[in-house]
Amino acid sequence: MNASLPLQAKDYKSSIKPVWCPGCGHYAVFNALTKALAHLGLAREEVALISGIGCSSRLPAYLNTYGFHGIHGRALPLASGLKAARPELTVVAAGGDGDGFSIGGNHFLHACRRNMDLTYIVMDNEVYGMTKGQASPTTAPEWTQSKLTPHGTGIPRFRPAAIALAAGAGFIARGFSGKPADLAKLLVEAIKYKGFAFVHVLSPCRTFRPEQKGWKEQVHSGDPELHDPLQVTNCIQSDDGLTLGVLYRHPMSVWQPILQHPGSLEQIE
Amino acid sequence: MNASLPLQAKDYKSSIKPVWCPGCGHYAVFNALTKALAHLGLAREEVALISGIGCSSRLPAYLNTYGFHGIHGRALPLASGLKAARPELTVVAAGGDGDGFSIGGNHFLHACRRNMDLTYIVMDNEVYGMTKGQASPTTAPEWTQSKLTPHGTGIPRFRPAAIALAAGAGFIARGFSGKPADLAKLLVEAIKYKGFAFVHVLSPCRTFRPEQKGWKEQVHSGDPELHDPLQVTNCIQSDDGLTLGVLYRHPMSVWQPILQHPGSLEQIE
Amino acid sequence: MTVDSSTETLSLSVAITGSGGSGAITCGLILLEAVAAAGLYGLMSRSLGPQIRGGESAAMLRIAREPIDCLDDRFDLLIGLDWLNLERFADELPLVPDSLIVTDTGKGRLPDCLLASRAEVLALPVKQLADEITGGRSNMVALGIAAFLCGLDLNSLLVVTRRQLADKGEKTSEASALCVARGFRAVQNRARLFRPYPAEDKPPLWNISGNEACGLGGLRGGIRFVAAYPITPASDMLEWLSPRLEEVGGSLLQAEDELASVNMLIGASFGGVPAMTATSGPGLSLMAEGLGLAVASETPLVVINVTRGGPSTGIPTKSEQSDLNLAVFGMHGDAPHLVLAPLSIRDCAFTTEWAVRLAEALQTVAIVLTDQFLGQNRGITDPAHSAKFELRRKTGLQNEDGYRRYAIAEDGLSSMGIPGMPECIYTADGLEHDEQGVPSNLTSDHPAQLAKRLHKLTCFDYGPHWLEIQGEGDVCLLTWGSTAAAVFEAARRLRTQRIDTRVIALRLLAPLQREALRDLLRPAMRILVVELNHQAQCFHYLHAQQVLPEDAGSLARPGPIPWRPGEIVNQVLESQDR
Amino acid sequence: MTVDSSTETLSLSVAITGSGGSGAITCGLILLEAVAAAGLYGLMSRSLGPQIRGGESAAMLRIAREPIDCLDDRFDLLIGLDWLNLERFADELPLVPDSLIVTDTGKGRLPDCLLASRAEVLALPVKQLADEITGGRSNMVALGIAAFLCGLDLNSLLVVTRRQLADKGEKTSEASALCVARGFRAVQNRARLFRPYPAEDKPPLWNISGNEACGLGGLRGGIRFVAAYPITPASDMLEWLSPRLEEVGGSLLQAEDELASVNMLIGASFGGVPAMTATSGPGLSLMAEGLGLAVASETPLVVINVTRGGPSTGIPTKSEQSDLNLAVFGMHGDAPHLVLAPLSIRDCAFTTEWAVRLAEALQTVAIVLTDQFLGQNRGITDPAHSAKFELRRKTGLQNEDGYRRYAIAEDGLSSMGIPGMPECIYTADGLEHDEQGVPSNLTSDHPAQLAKRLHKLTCFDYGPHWLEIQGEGDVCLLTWGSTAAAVFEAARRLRTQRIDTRVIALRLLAPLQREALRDLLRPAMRILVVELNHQAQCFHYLHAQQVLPEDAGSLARPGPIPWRPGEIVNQVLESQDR
Ligand SMILES: Cc1ncc(C[n+]2csc(CCOP(=O)(O)OP(=O)(O)O)c2C)c(N)n1
Ligand SMILES: Cc1ncc(C[n+]2csc(CCOP(=O)(O)OP(=O)(O)O)c2C)c(N)n1
Ligand code: SF4
Ligand code: SF4
Ligand SMILES: [Mg+2]
Ligand SMILES: [Mg+2]
Repeated sequence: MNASLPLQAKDYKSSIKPVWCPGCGHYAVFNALTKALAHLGLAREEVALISGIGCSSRLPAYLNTYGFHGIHGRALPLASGLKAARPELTVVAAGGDGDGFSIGGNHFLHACRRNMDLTYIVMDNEVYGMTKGQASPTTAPEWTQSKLTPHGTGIPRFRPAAIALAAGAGFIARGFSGKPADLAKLLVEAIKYKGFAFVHVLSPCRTFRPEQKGWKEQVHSGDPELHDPLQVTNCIQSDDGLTLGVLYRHPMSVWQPILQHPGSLEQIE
Repeated sequence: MNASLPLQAKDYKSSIKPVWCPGCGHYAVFNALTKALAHLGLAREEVALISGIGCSSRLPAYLNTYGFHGIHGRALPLASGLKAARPELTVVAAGGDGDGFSIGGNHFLHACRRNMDLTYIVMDNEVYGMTKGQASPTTAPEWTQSKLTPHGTGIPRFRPAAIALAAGAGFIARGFSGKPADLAKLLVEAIKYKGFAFVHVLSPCRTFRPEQKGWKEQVHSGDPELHDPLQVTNCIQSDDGLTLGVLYRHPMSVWQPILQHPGSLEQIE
Repeated sequence: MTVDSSTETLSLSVAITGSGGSGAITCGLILLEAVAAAGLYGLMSRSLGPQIRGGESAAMLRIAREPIDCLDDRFDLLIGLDWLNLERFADELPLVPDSLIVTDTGKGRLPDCLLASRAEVLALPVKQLADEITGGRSNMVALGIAAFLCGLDLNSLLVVTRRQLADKGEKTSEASALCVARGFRAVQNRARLFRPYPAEDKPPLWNISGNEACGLGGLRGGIRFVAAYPITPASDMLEWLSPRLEEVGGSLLQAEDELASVNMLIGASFGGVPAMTATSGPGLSLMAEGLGLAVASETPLVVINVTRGGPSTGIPTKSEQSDLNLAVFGMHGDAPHLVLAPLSIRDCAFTTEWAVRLAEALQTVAIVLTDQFLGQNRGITDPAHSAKFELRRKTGLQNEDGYRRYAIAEDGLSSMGIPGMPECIYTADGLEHDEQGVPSNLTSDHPAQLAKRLHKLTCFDYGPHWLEIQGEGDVCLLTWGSTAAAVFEAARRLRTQRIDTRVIALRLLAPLQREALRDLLRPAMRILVVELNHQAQCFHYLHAQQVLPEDAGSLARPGPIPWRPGEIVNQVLESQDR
Repeated sequence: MTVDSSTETLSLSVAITGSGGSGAITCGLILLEAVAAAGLYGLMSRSLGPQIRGGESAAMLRIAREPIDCLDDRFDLLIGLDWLNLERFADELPLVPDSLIVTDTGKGRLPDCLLASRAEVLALPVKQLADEITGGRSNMVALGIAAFLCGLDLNSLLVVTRRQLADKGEKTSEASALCVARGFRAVQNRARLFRPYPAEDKPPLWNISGNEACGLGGLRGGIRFVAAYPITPASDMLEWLSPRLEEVGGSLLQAEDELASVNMLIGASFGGVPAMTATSGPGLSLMAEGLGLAVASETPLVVINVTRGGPSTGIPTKSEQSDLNLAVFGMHGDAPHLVLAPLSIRDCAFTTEWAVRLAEALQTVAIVLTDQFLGQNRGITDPAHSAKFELRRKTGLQNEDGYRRYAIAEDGLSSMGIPGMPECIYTADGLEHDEQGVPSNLTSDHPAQLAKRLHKLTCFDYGPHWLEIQGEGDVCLLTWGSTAAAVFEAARRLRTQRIDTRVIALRLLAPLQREALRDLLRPAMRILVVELNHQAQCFHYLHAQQVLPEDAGSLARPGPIPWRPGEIVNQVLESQDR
């Protein structure tokens, strides 16, 4: 491959065959991401895709960029460490709703606050796919299909956008794997945004939540992009969770370590 | 002591001398809590005070009720396990801003969502007192007195009330150790509330944040108690963090495990 | 082809494989149930491809007239519903020239790796037979074929098939029954590979997985609270427990992570309710700090660790015994506690029940090390009855001179106050404390409390359950946990080869019964420690405790495939030659 | 009273105590600096009451003409600014009839526990002397008294006092100087307890804590990224590092917890930047899962564990060596990695520098076990220069046939791709993988990768640094980490009693240099393993690795007080008698 030719979406794909079930929403997220990277014309070696554990978190190996398939719930700290050490790289973290909002909830909070220049994609299927169908924080309280919670969880859903906003994220968007072209555009915006960009993607689990094929009819676009946190708060607060598009974008000061021109060690000793 | 006489605040105090510095705000929280317990007339053996690690988390041993001084950041799960197993007890979790919002952030999120009938008191001094003065999530970004972050953290503060609301808490109040009588009242309300009641207490650290004595002049009361999440959201979003009182109270369905009348084990085998 | 030539255990091993959607596992599960109905013992293991769902799969069964707890070294019968991606399983499906391969005439050529075995091949029009029945499926025809060759009875097989498929609707179950009968008859002209004796008059056998047995043992031990976070291969234990806990008046809480779940257990147990969780390596790692708190505060709890291939995420769907180090040593500070390991699927119930009782009585943490092999495989076993231990937690005010939660007693056991008891109010603490529980860093309290927490475990009389022991001989095979079954069987085979072999299988790993074990090992000529991990963790642990002689040998290898009895026999024979 | 009768190390031990706000610690710190200025070696330890701030405190110093790294068994001089709550420290301040106690005539009667020692008592009007000077404070008078008795020179003491108090403003520093002079003169008529030789012509000594030395070693090793969560007694290392990292172009990130910090290190190191953190037991427990990921993905990183009393929250402000088990065994699965321990405050710099280089070169985790004693005490030591190791991480495309991140090489070391390098793009994984890094559960890949990760550590040539060894003899004291200093000194004392003693102090604990260590131990008659924990963790670990003979003995006891040399001498003598 001649590195000087612009790369196409397929050039960002590795030769490894995804383990995903046929019809899984994660395929479309994968495709949209490769399109976004191609659109941005990023060199593959300058991109790193960091994930946790879950079906969704299998993503990095399928990309032909640098990647780290870490441990459950810790994609964001791993990505943050990489970005702090190598600010010039494009660092994208990705994972599922269980990975990001259950075990990884604390890092989500603090990554939103810290506002490093990262993109975080959560492929939300409202279930733990990898471990065969338990309720996640975004699962509706009355969903009774998991044997672990046969009466439903009885716990109101976790609202990712509302939390991201309250925690201080400056870019919040929602995409849907059933609308891959729009999703690719959102991802382009997110990666371009200077700061922590959170992209919440509705990505159905064909196997454990077959009813999610209904999402196709339910998703809708929201108000024109809002910039005022107060307005957005109202909007997100009353949101049904199926509104697509950029929900919030606000320029914010980006945290990065103060990297000085290195002095000599001797002066310290 | 005759158990049939009503207990007074002092009866809830153990004989152990607090390790706190003279002038520490946590003394007043301790006193207010004993007053609240006395006011509620709770039997000491029916109350359990659960904490993590930090100056604030030393509280349980000073009370003459059951208590558990657990590990850093895990007061809420420990309290939740106790409450799930023993729903008839009055379970109060308490700790500091580091304990609750930094290492314990994930449990805070999920305890708000889960909405068990617990009270959670965070004594916020915007610093890690116990480990000698590092920045906590609620520390202002420009505070430069910690050698660990000599330029300040550069990270916007964590907003406990906004997060609690977004996460789904039904009772949110803010108290100040400088107004112990009001605080005792808030604690009574919180304990009486059926569900997860979060009480954010401004509790100055005399040693590492001497400037917090200024809080006395800065705190103020807010709008009359609001019940509509949207209104409250606006209010909390624009709040300066020094508004005292019950910020939000909303009746919500309380999560508790479905405890059946026990059947016999044989029928399972 | 002869019946049961390979072992003195009269057993037959059958594998059914197929690609995604072929139904090989369903076929295996019904066959296993039919085995049980025939009064035979059995074991079924399954192997899956990397796909999350619907990938190729293999059902691996072994049936026998005597109880069996491990797979054999070879398969006598392999039925392929198709041969796509069979290489994935080839290592797990050893064949010999004596074996029989059944292939579908419509599904093309056998893969070379199978042909290489020189096993006999029987081609049958499996799919064609199924297609002749409306709603018919190949896997049910295969079930009939397998059942005949296994010597099962058609009528009883049909009953089982209908029962197992009842919830799919009558149409499906009837079509299946027709297919089963057709498959059965398609091979009726052949010699059976196995001939069950007429079922004796014995209580019906159980069809149970180790995960279910652990759950049952937990309930019997008195567990009434579970908090957990899903993880392979432990989740199905939790799913089994959830409704059943409810039935006995307990509850299960799905936690946000393992840090939460272990601390929830501490809370519930502090509240007087026996508490347990199930997890696997990554979860156990996350629980380390919480477990240390339970040890220091003397709050009982039980963790079932269903070990998978490690380190890190490792191989989540495969078995290994590589979490022993973590289970024994994985807390900071000196934090003595209990570590146990069940020795078979059936023993999961006993060992867990015992673990719960010990944890309660000794006010400490018990970690039970099972693994994917024990946990997810199903066995047809003798019923596993409750051991009904008398062990209980000591609570309430016990002495006259006031309540001291951490009083130094001769047996190290002080009495726990339980919220609600007015006379023994205390604050539990992970800080070092004095007898009252008040934080202390005095030179005297720390050593005294450390000694208390160790002593209560070491001076306790564990009775005879800490090990299983079989045989006498110059060779002593020492093992633990899930490898025990293969070792027991290897020893039986060695004895038929006139090599007197003793087997010691440890159920209680910590505290190690040092003196007793040393005494047992003294006469042995050649000791080999058999386990399924890379760094010989148990072997080194036994050395750490100074129970092994200098020349003891180690038979350790990692997963993903469990030890097979013949492999152990070979290693023993080789080591004899040296 | 004689000078230096107790040991052949010509040293003097001084304690200054007082209640909250008395300034005992400031007094000690200035005295220590004055000791350095006089060209003497020194050590200062501090002990605090349970209060968060402002409680009673004790500064415990030892000064000597030769390098010293541990406290003595007794104090020669105890100065009490007052005697409130002295019982809290009584255990830590052993006195003998030879000792001298200085008490303030205005502060009442000596506590009985001190009188019991039958030490000489010198009553002086300390506070009165201080009050005569505007802004004068008792602790500065005490400083003068101590300095005279320690044989220091007044002028140089005044220079040091003024310099140390410069930031308090001129008034305070002048008042203090006046007090110091007054105290000095108040005892001038007495015999000095210690007489320094005239300072030789040697480079100025360093006044450094172990935590600072670890930080320095880290920077020298090449650490340019630190992520951490504060914890006692490690926080001050992080606070030392933060501004200095910046100066050398690196950065420090305060994480939300230890789960985050360890994963941040992995991210930075994956990015090619050497990364380190510091923590203590509870934090190390929380890092277990992340460390396993680093081992499995072969991503180098270093954790400095400043051990405190355990288990659980334990005794955060006191020292212990009880995290060895966790450090060596605390990950699930087979997860080999490096464990090191510095042998003195000064050695913290060397050991950490080495640890960083080894972790980088071997692409693994290095855990450095220091403790509260090494970390928070200050030593006056010879300068600790950089060892300037050549060891580097192997990166980039190394062979022609394409990039394989986890290629099986003879030395187990494959080359790391670093983001930005176009020719070696890969995905790091904690799932078991093949040579390319692709997840695999094949029977072949798992054992191969496990062997690779172990082999790279065991076949590496660590050179001579893995231990320090001194002396020859029938008695061999084997030790590790911070206890080494007391053992070295005990051995010197034993030799003066004609007991030939060899000391082996291990700096590299894992992988243990088994063969070399066995060879060294073969001739020893009587081996004793000395360490500061309850369960004799190192002793058992050495047995696990089969390096100890059956009859080796263990000298293990828990904190909170470190081993003292005389205590070891006594134990050795006792064990001889048996
Ligand atoms: C510490 C730890 N706990 C639990 C697990 C088991 N586990 C693996 S993936 C997963 C949840 C996956 O759900 P999600 O993140 O929503 O991803 P999905 O599979 O739905 O795409 C869990 C619980 C684990 N690997 N590590
Ligand atoms: C796992 C773990 N990490 C770190 C620590 C050290 N630590 C003890 S208390 C504390 C922070 C206390 O701050 P906060 O909760 O705000 O309480 P405060 O002392 O200010 O009242 C920390 C970091 C610990 N004990 N355990
Ligand atoms: S289980 Fe669900 S989330 Fe996982 S690969 Fe299958 S469809 Fe996708
Ligand atoms: S350090 Fe601060 S928070 Fe801690 S006891 Fe002192 S004043 Fe209170
Ligand atoms: Mg999901
Ligand atoms: Mg605080």
